[in-house]
Amino acid sequence: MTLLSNDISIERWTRSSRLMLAAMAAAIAVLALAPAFLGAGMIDRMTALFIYVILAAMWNALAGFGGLVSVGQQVFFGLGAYFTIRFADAGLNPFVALLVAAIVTGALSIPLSLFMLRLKGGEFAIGMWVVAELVHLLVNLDRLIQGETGTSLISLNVYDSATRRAIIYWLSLVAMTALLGTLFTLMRSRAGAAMQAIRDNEDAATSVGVRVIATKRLLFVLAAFGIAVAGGLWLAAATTFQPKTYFSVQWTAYMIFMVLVGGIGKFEGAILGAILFFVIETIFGGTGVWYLIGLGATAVLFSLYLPHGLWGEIERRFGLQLLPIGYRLTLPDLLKGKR
Amino acid sequence: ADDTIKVGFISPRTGPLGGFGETDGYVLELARKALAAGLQAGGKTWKVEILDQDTQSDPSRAGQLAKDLINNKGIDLMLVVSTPETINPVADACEAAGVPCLSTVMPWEAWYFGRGAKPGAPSPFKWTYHFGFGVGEFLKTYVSQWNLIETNKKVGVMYPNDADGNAIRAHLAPALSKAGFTIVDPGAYETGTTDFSAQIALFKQEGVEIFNSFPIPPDFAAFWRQAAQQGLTQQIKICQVAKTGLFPSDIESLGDLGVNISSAAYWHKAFPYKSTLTGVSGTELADGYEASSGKQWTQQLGASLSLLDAGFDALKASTDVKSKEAVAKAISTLKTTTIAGKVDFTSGPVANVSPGPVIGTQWVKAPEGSKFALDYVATENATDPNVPVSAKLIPYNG
Amino acid sequence: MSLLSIRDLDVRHGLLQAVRGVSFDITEGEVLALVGANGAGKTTLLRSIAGAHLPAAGQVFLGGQDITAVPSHKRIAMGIALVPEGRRLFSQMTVEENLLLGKTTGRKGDWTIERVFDAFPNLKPRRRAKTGHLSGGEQQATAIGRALMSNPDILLLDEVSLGLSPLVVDRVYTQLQALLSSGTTIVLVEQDLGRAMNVASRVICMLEGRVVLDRPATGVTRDEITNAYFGLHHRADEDRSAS
Amino acid sequence: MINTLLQGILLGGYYAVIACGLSFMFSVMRIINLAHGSLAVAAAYGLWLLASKFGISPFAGLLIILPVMAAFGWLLQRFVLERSASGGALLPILTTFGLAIVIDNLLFEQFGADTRSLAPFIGNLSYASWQLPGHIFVGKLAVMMMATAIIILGGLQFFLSRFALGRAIRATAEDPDTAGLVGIDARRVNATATAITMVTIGIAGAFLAMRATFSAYAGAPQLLFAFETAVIGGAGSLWGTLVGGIVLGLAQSLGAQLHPQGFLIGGHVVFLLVVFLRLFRSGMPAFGKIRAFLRSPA
Amino acid sequence: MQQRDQKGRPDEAFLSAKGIHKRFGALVVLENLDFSMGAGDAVGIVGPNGAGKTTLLSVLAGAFPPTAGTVTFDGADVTALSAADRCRSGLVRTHQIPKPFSGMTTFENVFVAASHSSAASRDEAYERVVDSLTLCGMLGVANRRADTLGLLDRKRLELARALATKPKLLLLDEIGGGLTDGEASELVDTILELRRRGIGIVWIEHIVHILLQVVERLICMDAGKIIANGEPKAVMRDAEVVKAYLGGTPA
Ligand SMILES: Nc1ncnc2c1ncn2[C@@H]1O[C@H](COP(=O)(O)OP(=O)(O)OP(=O)(O)O)[C@@H](O)[C@H]1O
Ligand SMILES: Nc1ncnc2c1ncn2[C@@H]1O[C@H](COP(=O)(O)OP(=O)(O)OP(=O)(O)O)[C@@H](O)[C@H]1O
Ligand SMILES: [Mg+2]
Ligand SMILES: [Mg+2]
Repeated sequence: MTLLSNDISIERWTRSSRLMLAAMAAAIAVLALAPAFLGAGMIDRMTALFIYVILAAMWNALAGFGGLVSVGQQVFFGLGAYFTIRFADAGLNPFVALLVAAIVTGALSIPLSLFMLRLKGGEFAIGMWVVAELVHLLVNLDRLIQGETGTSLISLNVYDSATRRAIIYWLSLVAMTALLGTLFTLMRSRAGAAMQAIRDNEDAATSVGVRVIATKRLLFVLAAFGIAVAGGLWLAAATTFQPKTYFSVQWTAYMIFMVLVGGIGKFEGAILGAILFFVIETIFGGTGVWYLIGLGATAVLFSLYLPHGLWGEIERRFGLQLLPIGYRLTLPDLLKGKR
Repeated sequence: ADDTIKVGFISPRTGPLGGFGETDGYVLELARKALAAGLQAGGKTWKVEILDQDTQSDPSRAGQLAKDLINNKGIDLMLVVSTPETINPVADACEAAGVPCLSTVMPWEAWYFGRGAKPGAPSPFKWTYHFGFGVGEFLKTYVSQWNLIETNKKVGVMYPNDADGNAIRAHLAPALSKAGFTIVDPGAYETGTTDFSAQIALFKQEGVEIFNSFPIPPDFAAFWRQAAQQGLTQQIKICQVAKTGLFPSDIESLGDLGVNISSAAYWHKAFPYKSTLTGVSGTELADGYEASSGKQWTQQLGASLSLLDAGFDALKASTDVKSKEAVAKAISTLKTTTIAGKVDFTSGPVANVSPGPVIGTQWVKAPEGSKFALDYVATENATDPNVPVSAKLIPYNG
Repeated sequence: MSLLSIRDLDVRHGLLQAVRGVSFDITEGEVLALVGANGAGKTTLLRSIAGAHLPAAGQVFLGGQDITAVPSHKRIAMGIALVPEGRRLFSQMTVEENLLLGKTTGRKGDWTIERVFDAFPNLKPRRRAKTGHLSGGEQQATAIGRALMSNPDILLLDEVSLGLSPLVVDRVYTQLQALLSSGTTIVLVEQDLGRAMNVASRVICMLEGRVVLDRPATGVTRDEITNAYFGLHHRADEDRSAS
Repeated sequence: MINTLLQGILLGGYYAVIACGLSFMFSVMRIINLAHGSLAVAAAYGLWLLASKFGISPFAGLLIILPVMAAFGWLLQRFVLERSASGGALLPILTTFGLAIVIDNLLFEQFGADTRSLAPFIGNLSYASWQLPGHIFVGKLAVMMMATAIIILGGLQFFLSRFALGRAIRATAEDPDTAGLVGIDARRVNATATAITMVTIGIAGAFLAMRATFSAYAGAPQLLFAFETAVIGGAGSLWGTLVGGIVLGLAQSLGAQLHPQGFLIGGHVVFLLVVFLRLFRSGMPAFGKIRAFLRSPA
Repeated sequence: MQQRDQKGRPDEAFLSAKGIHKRFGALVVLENLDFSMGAGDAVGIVGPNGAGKTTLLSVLAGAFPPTAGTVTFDGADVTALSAADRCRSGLVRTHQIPKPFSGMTTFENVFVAASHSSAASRDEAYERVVDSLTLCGMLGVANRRADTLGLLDRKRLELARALATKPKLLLLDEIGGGLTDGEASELVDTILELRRRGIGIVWIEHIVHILLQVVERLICMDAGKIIANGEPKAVMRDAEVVKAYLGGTPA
């Protein structure tokens, strides 16, 4: 909290939020040790969970914070995986390839943003989807990929299954922590405030000095990079790259679902949503079609009756804010009355 | 427990590929009946548990399921069937986790090279094995099938840009021209295309009389209707498709255009073999299914059962069913005859692969009074002479 | 007897209560000036009379009939028409189309497009123009015309002169005078006291959602009203009386 | 070459038909309906059911399906879209997205994985054609779709500009709150508009099923084509939709000419090109309107 | 005639716009318009609805480019600069229809402005936010979400946000519209305080008597042209102005 002249002060942290950060740090420390005591199955599932969290957080950053609703984020998921295969095939260690792939994808998203960010609303949402379809088709032209059949990251076969599983798990954990951290710091920075401003009213934001496109680009590129990492990790865990799977709009469907259920525009919401999605999938995933029907129905119901998601509801009910990105002005009593 | 063998069985039961898995319920039922008394292996009787899973036609889900079976259910052997979208992710998961895996029903080239193996180089796969047709079989079948009637030997081909398509284009097309056919290839197309005027124009201009394609059903339907619309079908004497036209529903949805389309079957109820696991014969299997489901038999019945046959033969043959190495070894040396014919891993074109037959067939109008609209008849048997030829090939436009 | 009567009306915007226990009656042919500071609740009150914003408590009676729960589109058929704050025209549609929309409920009466154009001659040449491209004055005229097309018994006018140039304000008020003579009952929200007092037969002043003054226009002085606002400021008044 | 162009244009007729419902809903209720494709497929299944189980010709079947669709549209608006639309522009996207998933999988649950088609039930119409000199074949169904597109779009255009209900719909689209103040029952009007949309979707579904095969999951690609058409044509302007369809159809056919895999690529590339040209030539009022419109949800 | 001799001399022109044209499709809104003012001046703009006042303001502030013409500010040609960059160089506008960041609190609204114009440090930004909130009497609602503010506070917020950007020149669009006399004179006091701080003012307002308390120069626009420009009382008496704008009642 910052104290200003005439003892007006600005608060950014609450006690609960400090506790929360500490708790999260502890949780991550524990998770880091998990491979020591969790079974292979659990480790694989946890890896999936971390990847879901990344996806949710990134889509939430774009739509919830930046007001950029995209139906085409799968393009970065697919590219992350594709470049991983490409670089691995070129002889890079698969895990190095994964990182390089994400960086390349992030870099590609910069020129892409030059065009896409000029689009608004529906145009952007659909435009991104078309871009995803287009990139998918272009990737299919690569002989290595074998069209829709795809190919496999067999260079991973050099690791024995246990080590390989552990490495992927840790990578996912690190990636998730790092991306969430970056996002949080970003949202608490001036840029973060600017992003919310843009979401609320772009013209007004411009006229008070916010460089709109540049600010949006920040989010766009971060999301591209983050989702590309997720794509690479997913590939590492699954080994098989099939363009149809990785460039499927279903990934965006999942992102939307997680964010919507958790609470759009809420940092904690995305995480909560991912965990919920993970649990639902773990429990009902086996029931096939009905599981998917359930997902769809849940999405509909939430959008109708809990549009701010679970976390939004929690915030409203208990005024709880674990990871605040806002500012509170506290006045000395003498000023309070006056207005 | 320790006296139980656990076998995973993954197939697409629902989703766009659901046609392949539609009959698995019945086949698994037969298998479980046969195994009720347990399995004799290494002088011991084992309880057998088959854990069957549905990929919902989703490759990434297929991978997840495989992991789950391996990590949480502790299976001793993985069986997986039908299409690269199902088999490759599962095989990869098994290769990664070191669990023996046996599969069938996809061109083995797409399975082997498609997963990154390099021609000439030693096989990169230690745990995964595949049996069934490949390009070589298609070549034999097509050459014999297409010589059954008089044509100008000009073949218009539509190979999609996927593993099957690329494998076929790379290996089959040249061989066909060696066999005296002129190949007219407009180039790979992307699945999901709904307008083929360009290709159709080319075929008409070249005056092709044979047509050959490896499309997914929707692509073929779109193409074939447009071909009819543009007057191409009138000049086609043989329409030879694979991957689509496997199941009655694909053909029925084409209406009149579907009649007399030729196809190739990796199993037919006329196959003269008995299931090593259940002892049923081809016709018994087909009739049994039609009786219990009221639906027409499909070639998948035999394919899925042959996978179970081969899998359990391997387990029987293995020195120690509980040792993954031993089971993998047993597969790599497996020599048996399933309901779908010979399986022999000792003499494959590449390690981990045992080629199998695929016979020429045709969809014809069913005779009066039969339960179903179409009849699926065997028209040649070059890849497995034991299979009786039941009908003469009819020209498509005849 | 009273044409419209409001009983203990409470209206909320979420947590914030904009109108608190307001009650009053309007009799046929009355011209009521509703004044008060920004945020006093005038717009909210008018909107809830028009049914655009349902109240949290209290009733609205029209000719003795309780219409508290009646939605806005039915109230027009009953003869209540609102000219909303900030015009709210359908900017993608032409002047003529906007006026035609006023006829939706098809109430009997002698207002026709032509008569509106006679009342606001400056609209006639722009009848085919999209209202989005009209100047503020023309927009205001169209908005009033649209309300008139439904032949209302009660016309609610919210800040008709807001953002209009003096010349246009004059024009609008001349038209209003014509209306008054036609005997329509009018509730008028206006910040410019001078103008309000000229046309009104009665003045109600609101403060923070409550009615703090309710008098016949003749029996009240500007100062009483400005006091009621709590915003009295003499320099401002002198300039005003100068103009 | 001429043949290619002709096929491309006729293909455009089909795209125009599947797009016009989307474009109408887009412009009238500001709703980006992601369930559009799935609803069309649902209608297709309805027709298929009538044809295969009760031997009702698809054209007669429409007389049953379209009213059902309309009724469904009414309910959908009343109980789902109305509520979600009140929550801002983002929400309907999410709602309809969920709806699409539900419909697709319910259909799958009902009808399984088999690919279906109405072609067998309309004689040889699906592939019958007139032969023109110079080996040019003009598909009868294609011509029929083009005609339908023109009729539907023209009809809607006329209805919106000439009829009181049409005006009411446009007014409600612009400002439902104020529409109430002029005596329009916004809920009724929107429900009616959705019903109309559903009818067009029903027709789209019929054509989808007549010209090719469909399965429970066939909705998404149709949705994408519809979107491209609507946006190229400038969602909002109905005639634009027809132009959009033709542009898309031509782009795809020409793409296929250039490269066998160029069919879809051609369409997507042209879509993006059009959108960006519009951005940079934004001086043009027509484009300005479209953009203003498309941006309004933001 | 007045036009000529009264125009601010170009050498000391702080803000100047030359030959401004603005078209929306076919509709010509600004026609070959010249405007200039010195540092710290206060200029009022009046004119009939649709005269092009807001459009002129938008062109000056860079909301959209003019169809033709150049804008120079503080000795630099800013025609090509975006609104954001002009704001950072000290040229800021408020909106006729308030545009708050509705999802954020009043404080955050103003903080965005403070931190994205020229604030060096976060604390400096804070100081500036508190200062402009105090000046506009909004401390009391600092933590309220902007979408719960009433019209008056929304207008105040527009002003506060603009102030927080540390402007050299403020472009105000009808911030006095619909205010009561009391509120109006509060507003006047605020603006006069800004003048004392040496901030230049361009103010569009229909309520002339408020305007006259602040500006020393008045411009009257009509149909995209400047029809009168000079000492306020004189402009108010100008026959053309009376005819086009004031109507029967000259000040
Ligand atoms: N984006 C736009 N597209 C088309 N026409 C526009 C646009 N913006 C303004 N106009 C037109 O330009 C003219 C001038 O508008 P402007 O807002 O500058 O007038 P003004 O002087 O501010 O009027 P007021 O005093 O009512 O605010 C008006 O006729 C208006 O309809
Ligand atoms: N849409 C809204 N959401 C939340 N609060 C609102 C809304 N509209 C108005 N209010 C609040 O209700 C109160 C009354 O507003 P209202 O507009 O009725 O006052 P008013 O007298 O019309 O003010 P003005 O003279 O500015 O029009 C104000 O305090 C305002 O903050
Ligand atoms: Mg008001
Ligand atoms: Mg203006």
